[in-house]
Amino acid sequence: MVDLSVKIGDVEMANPVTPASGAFSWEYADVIDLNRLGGLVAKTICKEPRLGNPTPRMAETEAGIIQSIGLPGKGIEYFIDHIVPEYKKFTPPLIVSVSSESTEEFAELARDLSIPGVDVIECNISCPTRNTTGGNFAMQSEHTKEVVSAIRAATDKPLWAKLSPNAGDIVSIAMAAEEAGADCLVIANTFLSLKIRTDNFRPALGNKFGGLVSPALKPIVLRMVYQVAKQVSIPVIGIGGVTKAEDVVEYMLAGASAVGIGYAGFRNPTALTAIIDDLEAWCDDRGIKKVTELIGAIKDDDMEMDTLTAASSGV
Amino acid sequence: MVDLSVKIGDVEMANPVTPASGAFSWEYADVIDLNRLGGLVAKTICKEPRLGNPTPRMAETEAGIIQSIGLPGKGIEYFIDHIVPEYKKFTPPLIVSVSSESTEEFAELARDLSIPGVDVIECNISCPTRNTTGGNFAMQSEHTKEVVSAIRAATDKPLWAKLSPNAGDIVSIAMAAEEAGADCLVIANTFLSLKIRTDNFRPALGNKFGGLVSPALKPIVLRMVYQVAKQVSIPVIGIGGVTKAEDVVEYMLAGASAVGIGYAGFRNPTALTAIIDDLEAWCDDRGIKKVTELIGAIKDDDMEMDTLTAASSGV
Amino acid sequence: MTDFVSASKYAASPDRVGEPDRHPDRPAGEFICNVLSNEWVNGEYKLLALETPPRALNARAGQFFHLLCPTPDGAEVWMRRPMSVYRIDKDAGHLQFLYKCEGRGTQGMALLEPGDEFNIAGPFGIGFHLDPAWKNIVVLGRGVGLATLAPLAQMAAENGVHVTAILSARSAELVMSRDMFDELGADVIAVNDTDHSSDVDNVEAILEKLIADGRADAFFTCGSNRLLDLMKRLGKAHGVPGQVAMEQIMACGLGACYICVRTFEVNGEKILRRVCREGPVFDIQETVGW
Amino acid sequence: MTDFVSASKYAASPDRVGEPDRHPDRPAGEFICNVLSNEWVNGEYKLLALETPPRALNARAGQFFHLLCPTPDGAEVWMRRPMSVYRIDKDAGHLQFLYKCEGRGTQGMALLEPGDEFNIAGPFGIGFHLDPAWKNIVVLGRGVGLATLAPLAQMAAENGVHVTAILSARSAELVMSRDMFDELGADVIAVNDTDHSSDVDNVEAILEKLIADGRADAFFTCGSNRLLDLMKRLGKAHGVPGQVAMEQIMACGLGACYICVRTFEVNGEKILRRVCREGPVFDIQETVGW
Ligand SMILES: Cc1cc2nc3c(=O)[nH]c(=O)nc-3n(C[C@H](O)[C@H](O)[C@H](O)COP(=O)(O)OP(=O)(O)OC[C@H]3O[C@@H](n4cnc5c(N)ncnc54)[C@H](O)[C@@H]3O)c2cc1C
Ligand SMILES: Cc1cc2nc3c(=O)[nH]c(=O)nc-3n(C[C@H](O)[C@H](O)[C@H](O)COP(=O)(O)OP(=O)(O)OC[C@H]3O[C@@H](n4cnc5c(N)ncnc54)[C@H](O)[C@@H]3O)c2cc1C
Ligand SMILES: Cc1cc2nc3c(=O)[nH]c(=O)nc-3n(C[C@H](O)[C@H](O)[C@H](O)COP(=O)(O)O)c2cc1C
Ligand SMILES: Cc1cc2nc3c(=O)[nH]c(=O)nc-3n(C[C@H](O)[C@H](O)[C@H](O)COP(=O)(O)O)c2cc1C
Ligand code: FES
Ligand code: FES
Repeated sequence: MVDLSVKIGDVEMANPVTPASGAFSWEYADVIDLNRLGGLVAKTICKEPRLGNPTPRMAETEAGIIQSIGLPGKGIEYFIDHIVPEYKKFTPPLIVSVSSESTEEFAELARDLSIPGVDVIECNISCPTRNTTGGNFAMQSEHTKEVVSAIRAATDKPLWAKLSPNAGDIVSIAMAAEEAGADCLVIANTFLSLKIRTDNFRPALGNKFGGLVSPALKPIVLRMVYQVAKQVSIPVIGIGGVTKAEDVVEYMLAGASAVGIGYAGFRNPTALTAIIDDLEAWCDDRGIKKVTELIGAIKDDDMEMDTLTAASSGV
Repeated sequence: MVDLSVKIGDVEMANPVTPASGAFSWEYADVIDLNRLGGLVAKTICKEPRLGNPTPRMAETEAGIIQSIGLPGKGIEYFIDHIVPEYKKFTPPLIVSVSSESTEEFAELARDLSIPGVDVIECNISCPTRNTTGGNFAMQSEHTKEVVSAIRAATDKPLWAKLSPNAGDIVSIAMAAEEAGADCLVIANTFLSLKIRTDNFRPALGNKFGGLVSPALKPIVLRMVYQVAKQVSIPVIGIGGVTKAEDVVEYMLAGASAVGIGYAGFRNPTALTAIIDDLEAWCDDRGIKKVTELIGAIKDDDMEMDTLTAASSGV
Repeated sequence: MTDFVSASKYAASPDRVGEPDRHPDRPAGEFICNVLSNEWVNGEYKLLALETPPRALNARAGQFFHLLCPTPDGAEVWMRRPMSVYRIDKDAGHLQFLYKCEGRGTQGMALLEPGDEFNIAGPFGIGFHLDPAWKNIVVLGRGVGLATLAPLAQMAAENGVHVTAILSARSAELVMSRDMFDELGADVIAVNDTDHSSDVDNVEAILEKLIADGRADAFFTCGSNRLLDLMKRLGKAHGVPGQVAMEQIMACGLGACYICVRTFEVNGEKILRRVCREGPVFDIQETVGW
Repeated sequence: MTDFVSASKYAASPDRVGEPDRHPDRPAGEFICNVLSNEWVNGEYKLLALETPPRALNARAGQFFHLLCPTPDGAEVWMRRPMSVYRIDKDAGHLQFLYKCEGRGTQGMALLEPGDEFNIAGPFGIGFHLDPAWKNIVVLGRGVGLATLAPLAQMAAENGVHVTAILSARSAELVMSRDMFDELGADVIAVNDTDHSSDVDNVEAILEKLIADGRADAFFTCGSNRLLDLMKRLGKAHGVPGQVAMEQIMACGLGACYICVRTFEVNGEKILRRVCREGPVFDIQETVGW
């Protein structure tokens, strides 16, 4: 039977399947066994309590949803006192996601969350719905470097940086995050989007803009993971459109060490554990002994086939 | 009956529905009446003959296709002698799309195509599949400004600039193109993507990367059109995921003066004229007298509703 | 999308009718049920009856399931749709939903035929609560709200609590669930818009009378903001406690995503609560109208 | 996706059976046809019969239609699938396709039932050409290639041209379309892998004999690269002209997108041609093997 375990830096995970921040909570224990997951990823927390964005917070689109939650939460104190203990009832490593609009506060958050029980600090520097312009640190390499450096200085915990698919040059931003001391890159957050209702001419979401979430986007994020994994030496976690075991394989072939899953868990509350089962079966069927063999195993060395030769071989 | 005509600068179009470059040719006259279209948009032409990219050039994805054609063509001389005359058998304005990797050649192309019969020169500064890094002028404002300025200096024809959705800051790039003298912004080209086959671990396309095309992407491009239209004073044409009349309306509400359609014409060869029929009926049903009333008509002035008030009104 | 996006074995993960329950102690699950019937109740509503795995039948009145609706048109329905349990028959292993055919999800549901499979997740949320001290309750519902309130009548009957049900509708023909309330021994008062008996004034008079007669130990409502406001006002004036089932667009249904929030007022302070987790049943006095 | 992404009236744009032809002079169209039957021919192939608007019946042997396949699994099939016309019955208004059930598109097609609607676009491409000077032709096909070659027999019969058909298959049971060739008066030679009669050597011997007997004024093939190479070699050696129908993945089917290119060699120069527009039928001598 295949060994599904993976290591993200020093963090050991039983398998490469984790939930995506904000689309998961310990409450999923009502339907699945959380101890089977590769990791537990908490919803992004901010320092002070926040209400989040106006409703409606979600609308269906042609192929997926747009959503704009706006990082509601009860602040870091409540989080440490009440939410961390909920997650510590389960065994997988706890990844805590933080967000702020200032570098200093980001560092404070990381420092204050460097407590026993927290295994990883993920800095969400890419939330497109925190404010309406969609601007965030991960849009520019300099800002990324600055904020990740500050957070790095504030904590000894493993530090993961969640990047934005809205950035034009994800590779430079990834390299900036690596240079600044990130231990892993999480690619990616949601795509800033807009839906306008043609019945009343109004934006479909209370916050106007929202993040698009859809299996349709997987090829874009996969390309980013591939490009980044070729350039950095820290691990990459792929997030975007994973709904089946083959998608996990595809991300790993592109260079990801693990994946995160959001939407699929809405559609099928049992999706995450089902995908783990399927991944195991998929590897076993092919005699793959360790799932880590798949990381970066894309066969692309001989891709420079010339056009005429390629087109003489037909379908 | 609604007046569907729109003006893009000085270019008069019978309606806001045009085909998208590369997904259309005069050969569509086999199935639809080309004289009904708002414009005729030729496939991007390069100066010298090009074979284009290795096959396979297309693969289906979860929700759409990725494709990588690589701008094959017989060069500008053949284009002027044989292809322009094919289009001139029809009445709508002819939009000619050009591409190059050098600023000088781009200007030469524009100059050489400034001939009678050509109504608009569209500079495709955003083709993601021309070379494998996906780099192109429209990824950066400075490059955009430089190349559009050079083209502007070379032609008196109306000049449209086709932008890239892979750019991080589309608004700055749009403003650069406007400043450089573009008469219209075409938003957007395709999203750089990758698909890896899990049966043989190889990229699904001969060129490795391809451009993702899918109705699922409409909310992203719509957001870009909305953001850009608020900032520039030249017209914007929205391209991405239009498959029905309501999508045309949505783009116009966001600020577009017209739309381009690619994928829908593959799926339904009669899609473009069907959408024109539907748009007319849609406007008539609502008593809209001129389709131009829809441009930028999104109701977003009062969008700053506070969270608690919004969430007390429920569904 | 089901199989294209999902691998073959993926679909096997939810629990199925007839298979042993692999997780008997989980409060909720994802279940593949068998459709028994799916008939029109009137021109707008259908009643869906399912055979479900036993665990799904632990649902209480006021709780809901999250339904993976089939496509009405060849395109995906990307999100589940929440529906209250309408009737639970533990002995037969049946569960019913009463639903209004509105948009794509419910139009897709309307296509289900006997023998089809249907994927439901739940039961989720907090249902209605009956205080042992209450002997007489008043249930006031309108439209689709009746679907949510109906199982409360079942619960009341099981607990020996008397129900007065005021059923409001646009016209007399559209009054739903009357039979079910009748059958369960409720006093039924049907009001409608056609003869103006459903006007707030008239319903207020009915409620005042019930309070005066000692028939209103608690109020329950769903489906109309106007009627909620009325019960809130009268409940406050006369000290009658009340519960309301509320709606909001949902994604996860489990409390994770914070998409389904609504505003409530608790001790003078406005706060947000998740309809799927802290609700869908809330204290009437804590609701905030608009 | 059909209706969700398309507005109500949108779907009305293709031409339908029974309606007057709005564009009689267009060479191709988008047609909504009625499924008459869709039966298994053997374990891998199905035969689909459609009632179509008259214009669709102008298709010639070797031309293809681009088919909007239904979903096999609830998810969209995003692109059309090209299929050669298998049989055209102008009098009855029927069109047939013979197809191999492979991936999602053809699996979706396999679900079509009599009475269903099916959206097809075409006829596209350049079909087979019969030179008036040719009295005897040789048709060599294998597997799905037979579907493409079969209507050529019909065309030959109509033009008084004699056909020798060499039908190759893995096993004797899988030889398809034999009846159709028989019926149209062709001499049929069936060869298969089981008894090695389909080996290139044997087929070569058969072809040599036909050439020697003056029964091979032209060659036609489809479905096997190995057999194409053989005909190319023999055709070149003996001066027998030949045509081959080729395949490539397609998007537009009309010549616009350049997705369907393949390499050809013309006057010593390698060039790309679009299978959908310059083909799918090409001069055998211009093909390039791999
Ligand atoms: C806890 C709960 C229990 C419910 N119980 C029932 C029930 O028993 N019977 C019943 O008929 N309906 C019930 N609803 C409402 C039902 O969920 C919606 O009618 C349904 O989701 C609409 O889906 P659609 O695809 O048909 O419509 P859509 O096209 O999605 O939307 C049509 C209309 O329904 C509204 N709507 C969409 N989603 C929801 C939602 N989650 N909640 C409320 N309104 C929504 C939209 O704003 C729109 O006005 C319940 C809702 C909740 C939250
Ligand atoms: C002009 C033309 C005529 C054809 N006529 C017939 C016919 O009469 N009967 C028949 O059974 N098949 C025919 N084909 C092949 C048919 O188009 C493919 O088998 C079909 O598209 C596969 O679709 P799918 O969804 O089942 O498979 P997919 O899952 O899309 O692919 C399965 C396999 O089919 C190959 N394939 C995919 N698309 C094409 C394509 N456009 N052409 C060739 N191979 C493809 C893929 O590379 C893959 O190996 C023809 C192809 C062309 C180009
Ligand atoms: C409702 C919702 C809320 C989200 N909230 C957060 C969040 O708080 N922090 C974060 O880093 N990402 C958040 N995301 C993004 C997801 O973590 C993930 O990046 C995205 O959904 C793409 O993955 P998917 O395609 O598997 O859904 C959220 C996504 C959704 C759908
Ligand atoms: C096969 C194909 C070829 C394309 N070729 C070009 C091209 O030559 N020039 C160009 O500017 N855009 C090209 N595009 C992009 C389209 O013009 C358009 O921007 C894109 O398809 C998005 O629109 P859609 O969602 O309506 O398809 C091509 C797209 C496709 C699918
Ligand atoms: S629907 Fe996700 S928190 Fe309620
Ligand atoms: S399929 Fe588009 S050119 Fe052939």
